[in-house]
This record gives sequence, structure tokens and C-alpha cells, in this order.
Amino acid sequence: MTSSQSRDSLLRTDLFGRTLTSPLILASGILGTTKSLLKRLGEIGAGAVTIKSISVAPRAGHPNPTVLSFGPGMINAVGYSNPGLKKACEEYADLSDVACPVIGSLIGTKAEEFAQVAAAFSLLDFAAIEIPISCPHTPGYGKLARQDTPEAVLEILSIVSGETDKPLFIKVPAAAQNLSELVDASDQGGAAGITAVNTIGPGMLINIDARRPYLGFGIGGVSGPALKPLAVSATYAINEQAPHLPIIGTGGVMNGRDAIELIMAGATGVGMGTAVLDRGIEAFAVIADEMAEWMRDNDISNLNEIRGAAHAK
Amino acid sequence: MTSSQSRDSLLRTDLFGRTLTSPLILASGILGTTKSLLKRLGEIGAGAVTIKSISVAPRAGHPNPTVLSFGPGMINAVGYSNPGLKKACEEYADLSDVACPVIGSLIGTKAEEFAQVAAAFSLLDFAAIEIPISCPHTPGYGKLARQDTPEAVLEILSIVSGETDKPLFIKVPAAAQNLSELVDASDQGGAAGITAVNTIGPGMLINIDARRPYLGFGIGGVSGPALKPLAVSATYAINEQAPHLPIIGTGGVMNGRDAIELIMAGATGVGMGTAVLDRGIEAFAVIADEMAEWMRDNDISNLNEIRGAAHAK
Amino acid sequence: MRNDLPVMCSILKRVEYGATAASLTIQYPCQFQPGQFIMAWIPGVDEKPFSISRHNPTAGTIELTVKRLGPVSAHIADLTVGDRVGIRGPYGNPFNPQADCVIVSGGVGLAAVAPLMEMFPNAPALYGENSSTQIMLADRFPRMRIFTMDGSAGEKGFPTDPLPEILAARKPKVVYTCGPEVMMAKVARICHDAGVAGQISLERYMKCAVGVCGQCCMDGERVCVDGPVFDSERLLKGKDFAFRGLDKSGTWVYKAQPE
Amino acid sequence: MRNDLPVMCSILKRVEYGATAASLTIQYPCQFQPGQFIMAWIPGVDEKPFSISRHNPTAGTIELTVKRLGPVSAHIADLTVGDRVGIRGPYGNPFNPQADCVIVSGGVGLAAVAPLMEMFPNAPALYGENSSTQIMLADRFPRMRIFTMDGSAGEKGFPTDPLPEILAARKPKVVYTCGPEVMMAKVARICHDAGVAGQISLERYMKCAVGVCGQCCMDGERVCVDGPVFDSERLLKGKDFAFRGLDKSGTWVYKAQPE
Ligand SMILES: Cc1cc2nc3c(=O)[nH]c(=O)nc-3n(C[C@H](O)[C@H](O)[C@H](O)COP(=O)(O)OP(=O)(O)OC[C@H]3O[C@@H](n4cnc5c(N)ncnc54)[C@H](O)[C@@H]3O)c2cc1C
Ligand SMILES: Cc1cc2nc3c(=O)[nH]c(=O)nc-3n(C[C@H](O)[C@H](O)[C@H](O)COP(=O)(O)OP(=O)(O)OC[C@H]3O[C@@H](n4cnc5c(N)ncnc54)[C@H](O)[C@@H]3O)c2cc1C
Ligand SMILES: Cc1cc2nc3c(=O)[nH]c(=O)nc-3n(C[C@H](O)[C@H](O)[C@H](O)COP(=O)(O)O)c2cc1C
Ligand SMILES: Cc1cc2nc3c(=O)[nH]c(=O)nc-3n(C[C@H](O)[C@H](O)[C@H](O)COP(=O)(O)O)c2cc1C
Ligand code: FES
Ligand code: FES
Repeated sequence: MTSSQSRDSLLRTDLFGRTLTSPLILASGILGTTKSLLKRLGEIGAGAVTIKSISVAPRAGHPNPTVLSFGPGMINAVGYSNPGLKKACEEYADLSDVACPVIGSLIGTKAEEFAQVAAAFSLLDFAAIEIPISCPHTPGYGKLARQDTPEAVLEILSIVSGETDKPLFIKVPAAAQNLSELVDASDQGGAAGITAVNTIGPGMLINIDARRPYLGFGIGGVSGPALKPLAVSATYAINEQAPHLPIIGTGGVMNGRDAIELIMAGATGVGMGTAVLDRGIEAFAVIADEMAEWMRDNDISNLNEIRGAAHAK
Repeated sequence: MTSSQSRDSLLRTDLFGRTLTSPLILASGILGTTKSLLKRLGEIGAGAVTIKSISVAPRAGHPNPTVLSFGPGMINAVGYSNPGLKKACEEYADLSDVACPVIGSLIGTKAEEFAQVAAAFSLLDFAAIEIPISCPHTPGYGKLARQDTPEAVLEILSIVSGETDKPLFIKVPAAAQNLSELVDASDQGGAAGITAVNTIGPGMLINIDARRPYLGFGIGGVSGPALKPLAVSATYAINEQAPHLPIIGTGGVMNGRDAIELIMAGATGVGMGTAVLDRGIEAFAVIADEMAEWMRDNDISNLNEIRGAAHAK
Repeated sequence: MRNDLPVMCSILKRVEYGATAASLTIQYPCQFQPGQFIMAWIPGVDEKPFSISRHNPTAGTIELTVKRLGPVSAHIADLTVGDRVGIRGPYGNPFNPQADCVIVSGGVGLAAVAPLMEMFPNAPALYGENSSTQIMLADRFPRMRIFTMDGSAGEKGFPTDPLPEILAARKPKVVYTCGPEVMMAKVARICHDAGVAGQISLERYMKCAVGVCGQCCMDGERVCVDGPVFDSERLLKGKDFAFRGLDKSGTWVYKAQPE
Repeated sequence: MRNDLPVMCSILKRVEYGATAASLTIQYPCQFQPGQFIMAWIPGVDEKPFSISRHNPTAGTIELTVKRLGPVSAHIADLTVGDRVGIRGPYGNPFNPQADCVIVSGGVGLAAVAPLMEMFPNAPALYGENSSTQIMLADRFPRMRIFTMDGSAGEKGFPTDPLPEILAARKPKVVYTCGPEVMMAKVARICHDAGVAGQISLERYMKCAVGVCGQCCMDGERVCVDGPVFDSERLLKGKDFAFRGLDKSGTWVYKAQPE
């Protein structure tokens, strides 16, 4: 019977109080610059989409090159370019024609900024808000501003939840030495879930003929296949520690097997970014098909049957 | 004139008071299990070789699979298998027939162990001693025992330098949030240099058909091309912070250009492990040839001319 | 995944066009189809997209034709023989080349259609600049019709002026165009009215050039991989063409409206 | 770098040999040369090297022949049709196959030379076990000469007993051997005395199987990639053959000396 089940019924996923048609979620910073792109991704079949992170003031970001593919993955230092809160609120004022839930991504350098973005986002039709505390290459934010401590997470969560009732996801760094403390802080601070992981960094690649780092900013974060083991490991550890917290496992998912791998590690949603480079924008449909095919071949009728399956019993 | 310079004269490198015929150094844990292998690597042309890390008591290590190649790199959780200090001292009692300097790698779980290994190593013909505080997958050691803090580094250095006058290298983790503190502590503690970096982790890969992590230990560390950006970035940052400390840049070097890249980031020596998989054990000769060729093509007659060349002026 | 890092390439030749522009021949063996572009990197400065204006597969060279508009383009246009520039690519969805065509370009848009003009030397080629000092590639394409707004060279007026007439007379299969978006909008409407297909090469601010960053978005398409060449009918149906594009920060910048 | 992760493969067939051993036919399409081995993984338990005792490229199958010696081999020998086992490989430097040969095996060493025995059915094949209950692959190789120490099957004695005589009579180009190291040391010396080349397949404790971990070292060579097949003359010149090998921790374990 299972073998004829439709893709949607196989992949249906409950997350932040919504039912997604697929666990595959566009990760923040990839394509999420305009509503028209979100709309296209929704039509292709993304389970949900995350917008590119928004700060109060507009940011031009780092000079180019900002995104490069180097073989084992991509390295990027976009530097949180974004049009600022005001323009973002105009862009995302009406999300009714985006076919899937939209996640707002919120960044700030200090308390007032977090509060301001959270308050404005609260009025938009975002299904959830994601807070990256983990960017390895933007001064003032994430790791470079030591937002990746349990104290900072508690503070940010308390500010943000003072402004909005939307479900909050903390986006944690890869290979974090203090991951369990960050998860505890997220949990205590009332986060609805965890996104694991951001790019790993700081990373640098040098063009030896130019005698210069390739990236305009010098350092950046690594995504894609190189990152997958760190995403799987973080997802596994978080799920082991806090099984009640849904996880958007993110990092290096390039095909259906990778997505199932993160779900077996304990993820509920599966974030994808770099896959768009290798598999095209249709990745959200193609990889969903691959997942469904594996599930049919293995007589799985629902992702809940295999979620966390890799955990030692 | 430079264009006919011999490989040895191009690549000659001063490190820990010795002159190496090449900056290419066998990284710890790869092949360094027996004197016969060190001897072979010396004959092939390694600039120096590092033994597999040694603890006081023998360790069987983690169950297999312990080392797997997954595309963007290797993932390993060997678990510091080693014959223990007594057998190691027998194996390395006479290093006179190893053609290049040998670096002893020393691990411990507590003060007495560090002291004991250091005292015994002090009597052997090691050119330097490397202390990894950064393994991401062996309980009791490195990151899992929080040896990657400035306090721990200072303590370990003070114990070890109480037992030996040999030059000490602290081997730091990849993508360490506290890298600059670790470098300060190494410097204050009297380290002769830094090895940057160890594998990045914890990482995990799951076989979805088996519904189990591939590695016997579940989690491991990632080496090879996936790691290179983190090695380059760490080397660059350490060189920027403490230009007087020689660095053995290690991570993802697979060809001559990669080795030059680490030198331009500021490395003096270049560690190699995973390259042995892709380029064979002859990698230490082949990659040295590639370096020399690039140097001749670019009219470089000595590595000092390009060391740190990528740093913004 | 592919390794797609910029490679430092030598400038082999340099031709100047007055004070405004230059063509650079660069050693960079690659596969190329007309309409594609590369990313050119000046280490420590910036990296921007430029069309390949000529491809010599035998010599392993490409040519860029660069107009000085700001610091990056000026830096590139100033490169001299022996200098090196970082190149990655080619990228983008090319023109679909058909011999029975008309080619219309304005300003440095000429660079993008030059390989088509070489491929189809008998097709009518219309090219416009503000004035005679800006004219490029005239030696290479002696038969192209040059238009200047001030009449200082060629015919006075816009390259779009004779287009309706040419379409009516020749009924070509397709019109290729690259240039200022107001001009291309005009071409699109003329094609629409004449019932001729148009292929339009767009410019947007680009960062990744590989379809990942979302910077070059228009109407939910990515100019870098879904374009830069689009069907004119498709563009007329959308709302961003000749209307707006994202700047570096991702803010919409509204274009001068076509009159 | 290659992706070389173990793939879960189904057991298609199982043949038992008394209580001690079994042959398993496994779905695993691959390239193979006689003498190579794979790593077999029981998830959650361990992973160990096993020779490919038969290769069917058309069916996309390999066969392992496994003797129950400890927990891992027992687990694998107990797998039944429909079970899955993780496989990566094949690995290692194969035999150099020459028809004019003699093949000598002892115990489960038979697995490593079985593909050669299939390739050269007319070559003398000598195979030894302690007793009749341990005999494997007898149906597949009805012409092989079986030796048992207790004389319970075949000829009483060691498979090396008739070797000097056979070499003297046939003057073959090469002797292939796999089995207990004391036996192979005997073969090496007999070959040396007869002036015949020997190719010896060694076993050492392996972890990575790809030449990286240094676990399988002998005389500065890695049994997994430089071997497992070595020239007998090279082994006689070294000092570790039939003398010592590293255990799991990297400690030398000294072997029973050849008498
Ligand atoms: C696919 C593609 C192909 C391209 N091919 C070429 C090419 O072959 N040759 C070439 O010279 N350029 C080409 N460009 C444009 C090029 O990438 C740069 O945008 C341009 O050179 C300006 O960059 P800059 O950094 O020097 O100037 P900026 O600092 O970006 O701009 C300087 C000033 O010029 C104005 N300006 C920038 N671009 C334009 C424009 N297109 N029209 C009018 N005013 C403008 C700006 O508003 C600003 O006032 C192409 C762009 C794309 C997307
Ligand atoms: C290249 C290579 C090819 C191999 N091919 C095969 C094969 O085709 N079939 C096969 O069954 N095995 C083969 N082996 C051996 C196999 O990998 C295991 O070592 C063996 O099955 C024992 O593993 P275990 O974990 O079950 O027992 P362990 O727990 O390792 O050992 C159990 C007991 O058996 C003893 N023991 C282990 N190995 C041997 C031995 N070789 N001779 C005598 N006593 C031993 C141990 O000392 C111990 O007392 C091969 C090994 C190598 C390196
Ligand atoms: C070009 C690029 C830009 C990114 N920008 C952001 C961002 O603005 N905010 C954020 O939280 N994460 C950002 N990330 C991280 C991704 O959301 C994601 O966590 C990471 O890329 C790992 O997933 P992947 O391997 O599927 O790409 C960015 C990643 C890339 C490659
Ligand atoms: C199989 C394996 C075993 C390792 N064992 C050790 C070890 O015992 N001690 C240590 O300091 N580092 C160990 N490392 C880390 C390496 O020394 C090196 O830092 C890392 O592999 C990055 O270099 P590479 O990319 O060239 O392999 C090991 C790495 C691998 C792949
Ligand atoms: S420039 Fe990044 S998507 Fe087009
Ligand atoms: S098993 Fe690792 S080197 Fe042979």
C-alpha cells in the first residue's frame, strides 16, 4: 500500500504549528531576497522558505567575491547584505501568494535592534522567526560578536519574545564546543526549536597567484557537502539532549538520502541552501521526489517512523 | 637563475632549530605507527614526520569503521589507539636511521600523564613535541575533555616544560571560537609554535539503510579538502596575532598549490595526512615537486619570500 | 560540487576606445556560447560580471569590452598587457542563435551581442552611443549601422529608430538586443507589435553569478542563471523589466521609465 | 576525493561448511582482481577485511568465505539470506595472474586464492586444514588436493609437503599462497630454494584499508594498499614476515616462529 503513497502524504511534516507539504526548507541567505523568489520556491514545492536575514538598517554587505564554490562546498561572506527593516516590511507585507509558510530571519547588534525587528516581524505573516547567533564572518553579528554564548541567547530570546508570540528558532553554529549550553539556553529562553547549523568558519581560501584571499572580506563560512557531517552530528546531539525541541537540520543536504540522514539524526525540518547550486532551484521538488522514492522502497509511510532512527537504543 | 634551483634549496625550511629539506610534515595519526614507516617517509622526502599520539597506557581505540573517505574529505574516529608509552619508547629508542626530524605527539588525561610522557619523550631523539588539545572525538582528551581552553593550555605547557627542554607545539582545534586566547596561552606558556589545525568535529555520517552512524564511535573529525578553509583561516589569524610563533599549517593539503596557500597564510611547516589517501605515500615527494615547480615559474627562490604574502598590507 | 574559484589570467592585448572604454584579450580557455558572461575579479577590490565580447577557442582567449562607469570597471579597463585579472565562468543562459536575425545594441551592450554579430555577419546590426567618442569595435564590425544621439558619428538618433521598418521589411525570426533597459523595453514593444521574437540580455547587480544569492532577482527569476538572456514576451508579462532591480543591499532601485 | 562509505548489501545465498565457516553471496557490483579484499561492516559491531572468494561480474555479486574465529567473523558467518552487510572496496594490490602456477592455501586462506583456482583450473592446488570438518569449497574445486593434519580427509599432512617435489617436476613460473603465516614462510623458503617466484597474501589487523592509518604496517609497507600480495623474496629480506604484526592498539604481537 505504501508503495503508491503520494509524495505529499509521505513527506507531510508538522512544524511550528503548521503542516508543511515537505520537510525541505529554504535556508536563510539563499535566494530569499524578494517575495517573487519565495513565491517561485513555494510553487516548486518547498515545505517552507526562510528570508535572507534582516537588520534594522540596510547593509551593503562585504565586497565581492562573496560566494564561491570550491569543490567540497561553498565558501561565502555575503556580510548580511539586506535592505533594512523598513524595506523588508514593504517587501513581505503580503505573503498570501506564497504557497508555503515563510520564516523571518532576524539579526541585530544590540538589544534595541532585536526588539525593533521582532516587533515589526510580529505584524507580518511569518510562520516563525529564526535568529542566527552563529554567522562566522560578519562583524557585529553572530560569532564575531560572541552572540553564540548561552548568556547572549537567553538575553536575545527574552528581548524578542517580549515583542512577538511567534515561534522562535535559534540557529546554532557548527562544531560548537558549547552546543549543549546553547541548547539549554534556547530551551530555557522559550525557543520553539533549533536550526542546526550555520556555515562553519571562519574559513579562508587564498589565490596563490594573486597572493590574496579569494573572498572580498577575507574570511567566510563553509556550506555544502563539507559541512554535512557537522550538521548531522549537531542534529543528533541536540535531539539526544532535548528530544522535545524540533530541529531544522541544515547543512550539506544535496539529495534525498542526505535529507533522510538528517531526519534519522533527529531533524523535523531539513534546511537547504547550497543544493540550489548543484541541483538547481528545482532541488526542492527533485530532492522531495528522491526522499519519497526511498521511503516507498523501504516501506516507510511517514517521516515520524524514521525520525531519530540512528540513535543508539 | 632561480629557474634551475634544486627542490631542496627551494624548499629548505628552518623549524624548531632544525633545517628541514621541505616544509612538508607528516601529520600525527597518519601512518606514524612504527619506526619502519617513519623511515620510509624520510626516504621519500618528508621534511619531518610526526608519530601517532602516545598516552601512558596502551589504548585499543574505537571500534571500526574508524577512518572513512566520504567525498569532501575523510572522517575518522580512531580514538588514539596506541601501544602506550613503554612500547613507544622501545619503538622509537633509536631514530638515527630516520632521515628527517621526528616530532613526538603526546597526549594525557591528567597532569601526571602529561608529565610522564613528556619525561620519557625528553630522552628520545625527537626534534620537537606536539601536544594536541583539540581532538574532537576521544573521551578524556582534547575537546571532549575541554583541554581546548587557555587555562588548560597553560597548565599542560607548564607541566610538560617542567620535564623537557624540547620545543613544544600546541595543536589547536579548527574553527575555534577562542583561537586568539589559545594562541596567547601557548605563547605565554612558552610554546615554540602552533600546529593549526586538528580535524573539525564532532562530525557524524549516518548510513540510512543501516539506520546507524558509519563510524564505530558515532562521531569523528573531518580532515582533507573540507577542512582546508579552516586551516588557512586559522594559520592566517595566528600569524597575524603572533608573527613570532612558527606555525605548522595542517588541513586539506592535497597538492603543491595547497601547500603554498598555507605558507602564504603564514605557515612555516605544512602538515599533511589525508593527502596520503589521494596522492599515495609518495605525496611527500610529489607535492614537494609541485611546490618547487610553482616557485620556479614564479621566480621565488626561497619560501621566506612568500611566507605570509596573503596578509593585507 | 565543482571548483569554481577565479583563476588569475594574463591580459594579452588591449584596445582603447577614446577615454571611455577598452577591449582586453585575456588568456582563458573555456567553452562559450554567445550571450554568456564571466566574473572578473580585481583582488582586494571587487568582482563584477562582464560579457564575453569575443571568444577564440583555438588561442584559448576571451575578450572583454569594458566601459569605465565606476571604480571596478575603471580598474579593469585600465589593465595593461601582462597584468592579471581573476576570471570565473562563463555563466548564464545564452542566446539561441538563429541566422535570420536583427541585432540591436546600445552602449556597452554591444559587448554581449558582438559574438552574434561575428556569427551572423550579414544580419542587420544597429548600435547606438551618445556620441562619436564612445564608439567601440567599429574596426571589427565595419558593416554595423552606428547611431549617435548628437549625430557626431553615423546616423543621428537611436538604434531603435529604424527597427520597425526593418522588421516589416525582413520579417526576421528573432531580434537580439542588449543595452540600456529603456532601449531594450522599446525593442521588446517593437518586437511584440511586429510579431517577432525578441531575445533580451539583461543586467542586474550580481554577487554569486551561480544562482544562489538571490541578488540578481527579477520577477522571481535569477538573471545570472535563468538569464541573462530572456524572451522579450516573458519580460513584458512580468513587472520588473525596465522597472526595477536590486542594489547591492537588496533594496529595489527603480529605473528611469521608458518614455 | 572519492566517496568510499560502506554500502548496505543483501545476502543472496549462503553455504555452510560444518560449524566453522560459511560462504555468502552478496549483491555488490564492482571491479575485482584476484587477491583483493573488501571491508565488511556489521553496523554497531565492527568492520573487518575479507577476501573476495568469488566474483560474478554479470550477476553483480561477490562471495565471501568466512571462518568463525571471534565475534565479528561469527556475526558475519551467521548472516542469512535477506540480511544486509556493509561493504566497501575492493582494496589492495592483487595477485599478478599467470597460468603456469601452483596454488597453496591453508585454512581460510583458501578464500583469497579461490579466484585464481577458478581462473587456472589446471594448476595444481594444494589446500590444508586441521581436520575434515573444516573443509570448504570442495564442491567448487573437486580437483584440489586436500590435506588434513589428522588425516580425516584427503591426504594426511601439510599442503606444503609435496611442494618441493611439484616445483622440481613442473618448474612453474609462480607459486600463489595464502594461509597461516608459518605455512606461508615455509612456502617462501621452498620457492626460494627452487628458484621459483612466490606471491604471498598477508593478513594484518586493518582499520582504514586505504593506506592512511598505519595499522597494518609490516617492514614499512602497508598490507592494505602495498599488499596484501607481496613477493616472497621481498618478504624474506624484511624482518616482520612470519615474525610480528601490530594489534589493534599498535603494539607488536609476535607470531609463533616457523619451525
Ligand atoms: C550579465 C552582465 C554583463 C555585463 N557585461 C558588461 C560588459 O561587457 N561591459 C561592461 O562594461 N559592463 C558590463 N556589465 C556591467 C558591469 O558588471 C558593471 O556593473 C559596470 O562595469 C559598473 O561597475 P562599477 O563597479 O565600475 O561601477 P559602479 O560603482 O557600480 O557604478 C558607477 C556609476 O555608474 C552607474 N552605472 C552602473 N552600471 C550602469 C549601467 N549598466 N548603465 C548606466 N549606468 C550604470 C551607477 O549607477 C553609478 O552611478 C555587465 C553586467 C552584467 C550583469
Ligand atoms: C586482507 C585480509 C583478508 C582476509 N580475508 C579473510 C577471509 O576471506 N575470510 C576470513 O574468515 N577471514 C579473513 N580475514 C581475517 C578477518 O579479517 C578477521 O581477522 C577474522 O575473521 C577474525 O576476526 P574476529 O573479529 O572475528 O576475531 P578476533 O576477535 O579478531 O579474533 C578471535 C580469535 O581468533 C584469533 N585469530 C584472529 N585472526 C586469526 C587468524 N588469521 N588466524 C588464527 N587465529 C586468528 C585471535 O587471535 C583471537 O584469539 C582476512 C584478513 C585480512 C587482513
Ligand atoms: C550565500 C549564503 C548566504 C547565507 N546567508 C545567511 C544569512 O543571511 N542568515 C543565516 O542565518 N544563514 C545564512 N547562511 C547559512 C545558510 O542558511 C545555511 O545554514 C548553510 O548554508 C548550510 O546549509 P547548506 O549547506 O544547505 O547551504 C548563508 C549561506 C550561504 C551559502
Ligand atoms: C586517521 C587520522 C588519525 C588522526 N590521528 C591523530 C592523532 O592521533 N593525533 C593528532 O594530533 N591528530 C590526529 N589526526 C589529525 C591530523 O593530524 C591532522 O591534523 C588532520 O587530519 C588534518 O590534516 P589533513 O587534512 O592533511 O589530514 C588524525 C587524522 C586522521 C585523518
Ligand atoms: S548573482 Fe547570485 S543569484 Fe544571481
Ligand atoms: S589498514 Fe590503515 S594503513 Fe592499512
